[in-house]
Amino acid sequence: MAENLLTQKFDKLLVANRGEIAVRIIRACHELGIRTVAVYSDADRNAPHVRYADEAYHIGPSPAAESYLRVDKLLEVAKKSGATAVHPGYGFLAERAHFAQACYDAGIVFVGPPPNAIDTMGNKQVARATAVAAGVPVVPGTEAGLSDDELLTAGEKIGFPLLVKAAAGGGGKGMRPVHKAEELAGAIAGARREALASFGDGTVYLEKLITHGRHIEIQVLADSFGNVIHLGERECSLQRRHQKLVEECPSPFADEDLRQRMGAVAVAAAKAVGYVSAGTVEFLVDQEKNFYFLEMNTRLQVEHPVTELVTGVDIVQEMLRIARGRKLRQTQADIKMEGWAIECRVNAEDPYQNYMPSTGKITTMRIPTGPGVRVDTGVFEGAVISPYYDSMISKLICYGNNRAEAILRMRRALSEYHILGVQTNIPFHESMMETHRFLSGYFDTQFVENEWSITEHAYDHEREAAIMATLVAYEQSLRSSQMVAPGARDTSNWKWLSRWERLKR
Amino acid sequence: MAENLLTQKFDKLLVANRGEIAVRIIRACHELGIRTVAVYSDADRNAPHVRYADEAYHIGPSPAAESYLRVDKLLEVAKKSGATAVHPGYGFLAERAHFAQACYDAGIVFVGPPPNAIDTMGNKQVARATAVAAGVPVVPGTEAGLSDDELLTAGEKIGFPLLVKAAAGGGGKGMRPVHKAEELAGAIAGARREALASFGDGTVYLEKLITHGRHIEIQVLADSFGNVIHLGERECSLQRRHQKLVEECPSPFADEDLRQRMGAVAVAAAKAVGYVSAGTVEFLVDQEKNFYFLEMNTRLQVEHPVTELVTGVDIVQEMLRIARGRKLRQTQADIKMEGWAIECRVNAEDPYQNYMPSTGKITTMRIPTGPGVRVDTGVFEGAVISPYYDSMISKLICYGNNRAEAILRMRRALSEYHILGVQTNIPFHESMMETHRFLSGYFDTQFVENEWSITEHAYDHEREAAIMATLVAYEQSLRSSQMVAPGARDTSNWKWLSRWERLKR
Amino acid sequence: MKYITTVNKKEFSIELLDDKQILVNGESFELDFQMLGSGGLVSLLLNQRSFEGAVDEHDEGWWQVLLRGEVYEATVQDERVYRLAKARGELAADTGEVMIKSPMPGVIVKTPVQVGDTVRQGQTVIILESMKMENELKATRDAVVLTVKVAAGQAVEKNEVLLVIGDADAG
Amino acid sequence: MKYITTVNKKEFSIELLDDKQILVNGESFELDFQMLGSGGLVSLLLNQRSFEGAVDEHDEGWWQVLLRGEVYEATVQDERVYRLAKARGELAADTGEVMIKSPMPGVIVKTPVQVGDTVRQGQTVIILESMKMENELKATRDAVVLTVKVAAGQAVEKNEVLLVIGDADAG
Repeated sequence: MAENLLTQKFDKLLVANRGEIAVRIIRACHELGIRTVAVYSDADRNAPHVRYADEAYHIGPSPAAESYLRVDKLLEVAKKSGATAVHPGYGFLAERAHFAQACYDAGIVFVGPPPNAIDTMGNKQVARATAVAAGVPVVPGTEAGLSDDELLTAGEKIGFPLLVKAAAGGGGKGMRPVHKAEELAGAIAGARREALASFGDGTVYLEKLITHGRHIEIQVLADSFGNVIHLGERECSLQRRHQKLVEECPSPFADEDLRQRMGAVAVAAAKAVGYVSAGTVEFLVDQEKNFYFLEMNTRLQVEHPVTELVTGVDIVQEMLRIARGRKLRQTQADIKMEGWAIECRVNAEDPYQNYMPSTGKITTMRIPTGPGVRVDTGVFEGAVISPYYDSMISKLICYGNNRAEAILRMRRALSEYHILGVQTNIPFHESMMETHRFLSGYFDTQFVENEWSITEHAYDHEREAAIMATLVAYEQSLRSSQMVAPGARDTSNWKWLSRWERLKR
Repeated sequence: MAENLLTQKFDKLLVANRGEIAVRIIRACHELGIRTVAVYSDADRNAPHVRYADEAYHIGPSPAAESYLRVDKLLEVAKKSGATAVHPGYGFLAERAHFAQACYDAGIVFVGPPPNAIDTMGNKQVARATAVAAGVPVVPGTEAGLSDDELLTAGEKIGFPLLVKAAAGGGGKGMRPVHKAEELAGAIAGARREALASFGDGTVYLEKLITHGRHIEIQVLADSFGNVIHLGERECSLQRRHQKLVEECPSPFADEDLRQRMGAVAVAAAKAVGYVSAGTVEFLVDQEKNFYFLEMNTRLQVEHPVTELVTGVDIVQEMLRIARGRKLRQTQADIKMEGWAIECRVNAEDPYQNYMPSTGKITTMRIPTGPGVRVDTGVFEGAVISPYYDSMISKLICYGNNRAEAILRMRRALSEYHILGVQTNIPFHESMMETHRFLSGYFDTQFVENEWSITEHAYDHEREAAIMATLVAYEQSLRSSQMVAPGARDTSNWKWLSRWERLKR
Repeated sequence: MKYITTVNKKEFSIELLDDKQILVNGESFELDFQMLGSGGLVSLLLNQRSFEGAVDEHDEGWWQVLLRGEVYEATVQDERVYRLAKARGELAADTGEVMIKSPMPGVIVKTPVQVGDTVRQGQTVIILESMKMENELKATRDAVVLTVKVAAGQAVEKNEVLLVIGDADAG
Repeated sequence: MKYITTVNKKEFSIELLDDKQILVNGESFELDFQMLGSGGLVSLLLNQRSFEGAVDEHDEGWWQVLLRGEVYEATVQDERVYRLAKARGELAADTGEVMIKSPMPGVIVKTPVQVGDTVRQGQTVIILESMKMENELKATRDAVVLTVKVAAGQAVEKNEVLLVIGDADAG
């Protein structure tokens, strides 16, 4: 039995999260007959997770620090509602050991790993040491807590390019690549500033930057009886500012040998920390297929669906079963990868303006459907995208018998996906799905930032765009100038009439 | 080579249909890089198939007879647009040999079987004779064209219960079950009347009614080189007035032995008519697992998605490949059935008022998403459901590793599915997914009509319903009596304000 | 505000105390009610239990609520109006005339009943063909046929009154 | 009605003959245009070719069209207005002041430029922190910094003007 981890049957679970992942967890519970309790901030009263759950409790103002990060309020709701388990999702409190511990102390099942596993993997330096001890290869670098001067000297030793990373960091926050010695001081300052803002801790360290490295990660599942298996790899090299944008399973770069070698190492890493539940070990893989341990995410991953589609394993349901004290249903031999899945993260951001986050009300939303298409989303028509939370509002996942089929399906689905009222990066994805480098599978973690630009492309439909803008402008001028003769309406073929009618209704 | 069937490469295809199946075909073309040409009647200018296609042509007024059934207009559009292939979908001209022939004569690829195969299977009597000749078991009955008196005598011989069926019939139109001799005359009259109205042909015949029979069908794929395989069975016993409501793959009643025996017979039937493309052989299966040939549908079937999910074969894409003159990519040995899929047909009809068709404008539509959920639909928010076409507006298909998982997922998805503005049979499906007989898999083609009632259930939430109705009525009275104090708005928690604002915008 | 709301013949006395408190048959509940858009979709949190439903007024004072896969018919009346109505025995219950309307455009196939016939609830009174199918319209309660406004072969519009039933003495 | 519409610096002269005919740079097209709902979604059939797009006016006279995965910036002007403007050399082209607005609420991290500085298109002029990320706001064209309205550490609202650039002589 893992230390300070309670695993037992439960029939009511509190979802300590919001957005698409809260919906994803509620759906899994619904499919397992587990009743669900949602929590919401002022901004989220009408959010789908509140409407899909069996119960919903308001826990405070919109800022996460006053709602979704309030352990006391969450435990109070669990007590009040009689929920005997908590799923943290990702982000927020998912990788905070004190929350897992608080659940344990309150006699509540925490759907995740034991606190000490979170702690160990949460601290980059300890994680690194643990990995080394378990025989997991790591990237050369410094320990944390050095002064700026010490870091500058260490930088020279490691050599450039290198990375400045926040000790408490994650998701690329407080991370800076440095290519020349003279850039180092500025990068350290910037990283410290961002780390302080994000984690209240400005401690940073240095790490050798593997050029043309790929980000490939291994999904692991571990039960509370010490059984650990892996569900193969995910290719996550398409990133911007270390934020993943497109993920796929399997990786076009990995072969069966690399898969098994990485899988074995990932399982070893998980075992080294007495891991339980679903987790992900992230690796940096160089051109020669050497791989280095980056970090272990001790939680459910945003991109888990691509693995679900290819392995047929419902990862969220497995997490719940494991937390209920069940043994893993699958052995490593049972895990077969079939077909190909790709996920595009739809963010509320403007790809034409340096991916600036975009806020506002979603006026129109049309979700793609049909064969091989899955959408996980937490927004809806009429939803307001606020600046309080992450800009990732939806995940579009497409499956095919092979990579080409998956890509063609993704193109089709993207062309059907309309989200109006806020800017989204859907055009980024449509353009990426046409890019030769992506199609050929030859890309690395630097590709999006350094070698690719969405604005490169041919604008094939300027004339049609001009006509659309002109006709809408014309229609608007008609309305504003009240030139709408009731008689004209019936005969006119232009549908601004229906719109007009709608406005009057 | 099949007679009067053209198979060759094409890059632009005309979709001679509307609604969800037109969208389904356009998606498959999109995924294969084939350009698409849509046609639309007055009622369908804004329909998704018009918006998803590369080109769209108006072909006439709303009644199908003046638009979607006009062979001359369709061929004219094909010529004008340069489309060198036509996909008929299902319904409309899909099983009209003269249309397939007209395409052939015009040098256009018809994505379907040769005209003579359609003819043979289209006439119940000839189909029956062909089946018998091919060694396919059939249900005892009379030939068509007998006088009422002759039918009355024949009825006595066959014995009751029996079925009165229209020779030109299909989909249960012009079909009547008769349980006592004295009901026969009336049933014949009713069937003739309905057959005349539906097909302009009042010819009927009699057939023994197999009690507790199940409707199980076999999906076949045949290329133009004589290769024929089957993709296993579909369970379609849940019907009302011989209209399928729920289909699943595999059948909870079929074992591997029955599957292979039925598959072999279906392949034989297809070969007997020189079949090419996707087709379906429908069987009636009795409790002792004897099966009888009902008919062969020489077209794509509404319920094809459940087979796609379980076999991994994209049936529409395969139809297109076959029509392009390619050999089948799969042999029978390649076809593996994995997991379980269920389809619920969402019809615009009122399950609480004898399934009366419902027309009107869809004011709100929320489509279920997430793992294991597929929706094929041709409607959208704002769409008007007209009386001109079929009432089936959407198909909800759920997949799981086994039947229980698929059912639980379907329950979850149905609870998320909202279509407001018209009545739908979603409540029927939600109730069916809770029914013991369905869960246990013990049902036959009579179950829905004779042994089951949606109104049987417990109304668990009368109080909440009363509160909802009251609060909406209250809100409405506030609005109508203009009691909206601008000041009140900001403070009030009731969201009629946003609605109010929207109305004013 | 106080209302008397009837659902499936059950009466609920509902009093809105404020926008967070409601009295139902004297019992107090914590409440958060939201209308989502203009399509009739509503979200109700009642003592923290979450209910999503669709509310539609399909006739003056008659409401239809779709909730957790079941359809509830409801009448909502201001308490004072309700008392008056009750006093005059004019509740929107099983009394008075009922108009059997055409739920959609179609053609009348058969009118199996004549004026004066006694019909029982659920008995077929009109056969209407639409979408190429014959649909049977049934009496919504036990009553007497007061008027038959259509004949076989006649084309009818949506919501057109086809037949009126009621009590023998009425009409 | 005749319009001069500019997309990506290309000019189109667009004349609406009737609701089925349109002249684009003198060339005639068959047209069927539909606005779908009120969200800006439109469907255009141009000589039977089908285009679905989203049209949004993000500033007076400035339109954004999302079409087949690409975003087009367009200005639409009545022909007469256009001629006048041209005569006065006041086209909504690359002249005049440009206000750099905050695309969302956030906190200013850094203002790397001062009044009087010459900036090139794409040069970073403000660093704004929002959604826990640092976002660089860039100059939309070559110009001179006319005003800097914010300082590091300052919280700003959506659409708040942070900085104004323009021609040296202007402002």
